[in-house]
Amino acid sequence: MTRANVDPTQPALRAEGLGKTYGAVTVLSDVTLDILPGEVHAIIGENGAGKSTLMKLLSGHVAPSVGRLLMGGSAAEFPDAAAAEAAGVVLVHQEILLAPDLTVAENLFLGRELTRGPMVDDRAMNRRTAEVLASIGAHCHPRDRVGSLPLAQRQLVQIARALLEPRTVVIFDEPTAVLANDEVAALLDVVRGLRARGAAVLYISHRLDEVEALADRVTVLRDGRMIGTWPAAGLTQRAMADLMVGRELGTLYPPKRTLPAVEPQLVIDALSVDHGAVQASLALRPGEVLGIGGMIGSGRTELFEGLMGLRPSQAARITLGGHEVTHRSVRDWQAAGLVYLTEDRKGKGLLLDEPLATNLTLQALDSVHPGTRLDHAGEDRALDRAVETYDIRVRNRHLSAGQLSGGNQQKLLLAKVMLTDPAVVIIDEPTRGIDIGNKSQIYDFIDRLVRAGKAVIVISSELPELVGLSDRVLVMRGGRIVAELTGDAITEQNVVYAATSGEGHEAEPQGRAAQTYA
Amino acid sequence: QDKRTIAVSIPAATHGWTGGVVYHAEQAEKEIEAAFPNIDVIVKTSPSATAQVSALEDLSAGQTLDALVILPFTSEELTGPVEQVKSNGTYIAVVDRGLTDPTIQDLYVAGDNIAVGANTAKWMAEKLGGEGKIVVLRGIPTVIDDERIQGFTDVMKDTNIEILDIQYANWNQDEAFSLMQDYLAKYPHIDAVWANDDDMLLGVLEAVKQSGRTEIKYALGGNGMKDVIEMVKAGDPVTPISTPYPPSMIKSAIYMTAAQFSGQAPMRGNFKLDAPLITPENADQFYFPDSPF
Amino acid sequence: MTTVTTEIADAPRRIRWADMGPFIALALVVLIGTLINTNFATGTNIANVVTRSAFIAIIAVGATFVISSGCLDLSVGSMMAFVTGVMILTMNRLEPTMGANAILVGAGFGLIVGALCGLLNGLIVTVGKIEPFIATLGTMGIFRALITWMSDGGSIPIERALRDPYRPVYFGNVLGIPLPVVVTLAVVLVGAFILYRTKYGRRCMAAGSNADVARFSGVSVARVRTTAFVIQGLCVAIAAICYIPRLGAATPTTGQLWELQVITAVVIGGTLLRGGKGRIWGTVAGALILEVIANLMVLSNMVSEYLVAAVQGVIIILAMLAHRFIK
Amino acid sequence: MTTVTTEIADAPRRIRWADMGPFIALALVVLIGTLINTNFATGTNIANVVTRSAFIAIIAVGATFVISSGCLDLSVGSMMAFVTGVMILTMNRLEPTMGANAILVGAGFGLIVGALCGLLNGLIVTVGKIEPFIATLGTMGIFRALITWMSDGGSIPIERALRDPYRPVYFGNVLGIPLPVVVTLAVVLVGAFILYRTKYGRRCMAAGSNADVARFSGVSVARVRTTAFVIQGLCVAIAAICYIPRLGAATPTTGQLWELQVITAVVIGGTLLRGGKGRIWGTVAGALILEVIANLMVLSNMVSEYLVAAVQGVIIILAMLAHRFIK
Ligand SMILES: Nc1ncnc2c1ncn2[C@@H]1O[C@H](COP(=O)(O)OP(=O)(O)OP(=O)(O)O)[C@@H](O)[C@H]1O
Ligand SMILES: Nc1ncnc2c1ncn2[C@@H]1O[C@H](COP(=O)(O)OP(=O)(O)OP(=O)(O)O)[C@@H](O)[C@H]1O
Ligand SMILES: [Mg+2]
Ligand SMILES: [Mg+2]
Repeated sequence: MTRANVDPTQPALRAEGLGKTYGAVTVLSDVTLDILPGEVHAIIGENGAGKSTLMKLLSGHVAPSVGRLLMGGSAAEFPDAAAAEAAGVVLVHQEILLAPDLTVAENLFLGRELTRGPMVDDRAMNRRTAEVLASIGAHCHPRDRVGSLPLAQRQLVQIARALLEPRTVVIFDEPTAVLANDEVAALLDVVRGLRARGAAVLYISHRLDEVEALADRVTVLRDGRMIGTWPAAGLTQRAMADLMVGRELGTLYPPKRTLPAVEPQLVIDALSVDHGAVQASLALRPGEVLGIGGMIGSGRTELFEGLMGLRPSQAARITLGGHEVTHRSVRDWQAAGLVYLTEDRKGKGLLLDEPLATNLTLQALDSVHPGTRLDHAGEDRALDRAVETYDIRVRNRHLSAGQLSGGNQQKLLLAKVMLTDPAVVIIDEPTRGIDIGNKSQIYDFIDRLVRAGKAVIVISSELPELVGLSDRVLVMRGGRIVAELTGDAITEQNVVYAATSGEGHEAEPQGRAAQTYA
Repeated sequence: QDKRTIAVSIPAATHGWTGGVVYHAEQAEKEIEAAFPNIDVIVKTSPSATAQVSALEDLSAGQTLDALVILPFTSEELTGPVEQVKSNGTYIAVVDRGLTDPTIQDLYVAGDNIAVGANTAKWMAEKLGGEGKIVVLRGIPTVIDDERIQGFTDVMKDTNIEILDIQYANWNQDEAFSLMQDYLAKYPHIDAVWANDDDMLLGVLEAVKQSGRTEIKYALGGNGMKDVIEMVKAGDPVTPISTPYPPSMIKSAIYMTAAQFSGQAPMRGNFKLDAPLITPENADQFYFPDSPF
Repeated sequence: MTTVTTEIADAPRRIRWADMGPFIALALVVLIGTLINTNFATGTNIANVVTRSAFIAIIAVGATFVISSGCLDLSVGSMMAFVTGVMILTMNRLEPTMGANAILVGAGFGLIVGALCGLLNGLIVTVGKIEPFIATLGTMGIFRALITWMSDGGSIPIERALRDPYRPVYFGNVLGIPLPVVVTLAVVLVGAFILYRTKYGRRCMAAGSNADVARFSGVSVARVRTTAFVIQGLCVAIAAICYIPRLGAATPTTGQLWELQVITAVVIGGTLLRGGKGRIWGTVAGALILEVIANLMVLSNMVSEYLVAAVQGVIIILAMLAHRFIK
Repeated sequence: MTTVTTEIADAPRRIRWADMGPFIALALVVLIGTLINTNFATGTNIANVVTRSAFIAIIAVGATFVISSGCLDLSVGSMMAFVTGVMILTMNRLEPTMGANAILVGAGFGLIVGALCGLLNGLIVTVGKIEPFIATLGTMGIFRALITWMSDGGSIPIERALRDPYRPVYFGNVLGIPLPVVVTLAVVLVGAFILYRTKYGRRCMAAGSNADVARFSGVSVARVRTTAFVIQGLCVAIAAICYIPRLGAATPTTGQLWELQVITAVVIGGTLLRGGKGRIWGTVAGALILEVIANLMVLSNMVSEYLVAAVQGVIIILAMLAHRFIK
């Protein structure tokens, strides 16, 4: 597609009176929206506001209950996602949707394989895949099996899949939630490139800095309704947040605490994890938030999954509360008061087909149900408490976990892990997909935990969060812990520098990342 | 004249011989119902002992049976259930395998599986002059198979004939073919083969033919399958005999039972079918070109 | 805002039509049976059919656990034959010294053997990490060979002296309800309690629904699955205890192809073959459907004996289709 | 940048040890065979074993498609018997007018019947939306009943006049390679080409790996799966064509329990039973492993005839374990 035959005043895609109801529940009503070619149009709103639902309606993944779509002035109907793609509208999902057993290239070209005669042309597809991957800054190989890739790489593969062909409308639903800084920066460049080529881009993100840096116009959704559309130029991040939430927001991060000088609660000595971490050592004190920074693929998730016994690993010595830990399984750790919250809520966190209460109590079955029988009343009470504490927006307690919005799933996952009443919590990407209004609630919650003498490890790819929350930061690179930052040394620049500099790494990503958050 | 019901319970047609049983039972049903309008014959097949017990319950639950003709899967398992049926005054005719309590049987048409094995063994031992090496294929692990093998090995014990090997081929032509190929690979010299059943014999012959081995003097089966009797009639040098174990014994039993009700001929007692050798001379008596078996 | 969201709508649980499928299919089959054959709806016939379905139903309750937890057990039919054989041999051995008490001791021993057989399957699958289909196909061969070997290819009958005292276990009744039906009910109630009302049941479903999520939630998937196989083994042993007085012997063909019937009953009952959803009562309906169809085949004279299997196949497919359309 | 990435794209494919599992297991079994029995490694024996494994191997190639696409087919054994029966009847009917050409026409007709049987399975599964396990269990009963009915429970032999011209198809050879082996090779090569080198193969794996993803990528999962069943039907018909000259008849026992052997071969070969990954060459290794084990059971004198099935079960489990450890 070239810019020449695009009329910038004629909407590439127009929604008229779009609405969606599930049973008796209306999750989206009366949305009328123009998406112009050559603009980046951001959609913001709280968790459960209906953003993902709207995107699914626009891209043929879900059929609207009322309303219609127009493309280039004439009515468009998408019976399924493939039809929408054929018309030039593509959605990059909030959740990963790829075939795990196929390679990266096979996934990218699924349904539109290149052929030479009767044969698929793997050479050409691999080459083209490598180009697209490089253009968005992904580091995986066209022949890698998707199931073996880390979450962030899978997200990049999804993005690459959407960008393989020229598109009229590209919709990104929280594309950066699982990405770290350098990937984010590369992706923002890609989005700008799309805009420059005249594509219409719809962009959902809870990282308002990205929205500010990128968007031409901003549409705000609240409780399934459209609040309005504004040009981005006049909107500050704070103004956007206020529009989303409908009230004034306080400060995001709690004030830093003073650390008591006590013996460490958790000591890890030389833990190595297969295909992950190398000889990692760390100590965690009660009352402390320890941040773990690093780029994607630096082995942060692997290190802690190894610690939990979820991956093959070897350690010289690990102690918890002064006692050596010899047998490491999630169950044993939990009994000793340590829990880990996964970054992959869909694959490893929640049973998507099961009801909320079942998910909530799965990890804490023994404490929620002290007797032999399941205590359904107690379970319902626990759900009520969790809904209140974590502000989970659900309209019906019989929904299955998969029917919650992404952010609300994340809150449910947090509630599930916290139900075990742990003394040490390891949270991998605590606010992934959570809206700005709720973020501070989760930060406060972590603050309260450590003030009560518990200890928290936060693994985060979101630099402001890492810096704003941590008392101490360890930075990983290539599976090793390469830096420890304390006090005033905890800055975004220092984290980025430690995560990227050194042998084997070119300095370029650092520059780009620093630039994004400057 | 009141209506009489004869129920016939037999194994399902899972291999050649039971297929023959089903065929003859259905023939008998047609013929008798045509000949005696007051007699209703119901033929039911069952794939297992458990299913056969169920079928007996089903048949006797809704109606009073005047007679039951049964070819039991196994003696032990069916004795109790048949006794149950008898307690309603039903006339019981048992075919092939006798019940463990013979007093239940009003009529018993017996096949003699031990004789099938023993007669074949005697003939083979005599022809081989009491010397030689042979291999044996057996069927599905059941009483019939067990009795035949027992009859055969008991006779062979008193000779100098060495049984090189006995393995299961499940009364299946294919498995018999494979097994015979393997026997041939394993033993450089085999004087004779006994396949315990004509279905398996066909597989054996094919394997021998393919191997081109000529030292095998005899390959014998049993049951009197149509194709094998044709070979006997033609004076085949390798398969000059068979032993009858005619599936038509079910038909005989049904006829005898029907005779009971047509009023003229009370039938009680045991009728033992012998297992005489089928030779080129008498083969015509055992040849039924229209039978599927 | 907060008040709105915390007050979760406590909408009454809807009756799920989808879950009624197996019962509707059962009703349909029974209705057809009543229409085409007058002997079908007689008390004795119904009692016979229900009593008989006890074996498959009891084993299928165990299979519901195994399948919900994300596995499959093809060895149940052979295991049934093996356990039956071991029990009869034990009872026969003990009879001279203990008399009728040999039945009790033998049954207890059978339960232990059943549990151990299940444990073997479970360990091969979980510790050996072998696809359940292959692992249990292997043990299916093993159990079948063992019973063939124990019976020398013939049969293992129970002592005459034990027949009469043992008889009521299949042919007796409590307040008019046949004993095997009582046993089945007990097994089903206990099974439903474990699957729906205990922590183990939760973990079982979680393991089948998404093994990774279960692992990350501290559920030992291996232990849960092994336990499911042990439950399966116990159910097989219970079925064997009820089975012996009916036929009085174990043979190498006992329980042949029951694994297919069991799995069919479970799946017709609405349990997902890929795990994560178990329907104990549906399983029982499934077992009854199979038995009623077999019964109708015997009662009606419409099809050639050669074609019985075909008609059964067609009816099963039609029942599943009907069930699908009701959804 | 572009030069760098194209270099990555063309990097040589790494040898994956995990994928070598079935071949290593085969080599192991053959090695053990050679060691424990001197008759094993003789030319005739090897030729026999390899030729015999042709049927299972050919059918298992089709099963690899069905399983990769996320389904299962339990009806292959019965379908094989049914197709064999239909082909023989056709050939016999045509023989008086066409002579030996009846074989060709009959074979062609068999291919059509096989494809239609596969289509039936496919449509029941995809249009009827019935769990493949149940759907094909139903058609398994149907096909088996049809062959029993066609043969009146006896056997359907091929005309004497056709035996000799047809015989070479099983017993003949090309340059010393038995014809069934040549046919197997052809089927495997075509199968591997379709599964690994065509769009259809890609989509088949995608449908098995994640049906939802395939669907929204514009892949018609129903069509892909139906096609897989048709391929399975064609493979069954090809196996039937090679099978007839071997014994010259179809009986109700033809192909009995082959479905289990076929699935075992596929899984031993490294294909995932849950779909998404297919290994055609591994499947062939799996079929050979099964046949070699059966052969060794007969050649060696170590086990009682009663226990053969047990030893086979143990060996299959051990082979899978070995294969696991190699990984
Ligand atoms: N299948 C469904 N059945 C019932 N309710 C549903 C279903 N799918 C989504 N919903 C509801 O629709 C609402 C909007 O969800 P949506 O995923 O669009 O939110 P979102 O704005 O994308 O939120 P987030 O920022 O958390 O991703 C939620 O309350 C969710 O529970
Ligand atoms: N997380 C788990 N994963 C797997 N099995 C479990 C788990 N927790 C308990 N079990 C097992 O489930 C069964 C019932 O669980 P329950 O929690 O009632 O037992 P428990 O007495 O609490 O066990 P424990 O004292 O070992 O925690 C027991 O056999 C127990 O060993
Ligand atoms: Mg969303
Ligand atoms: Mg991570």
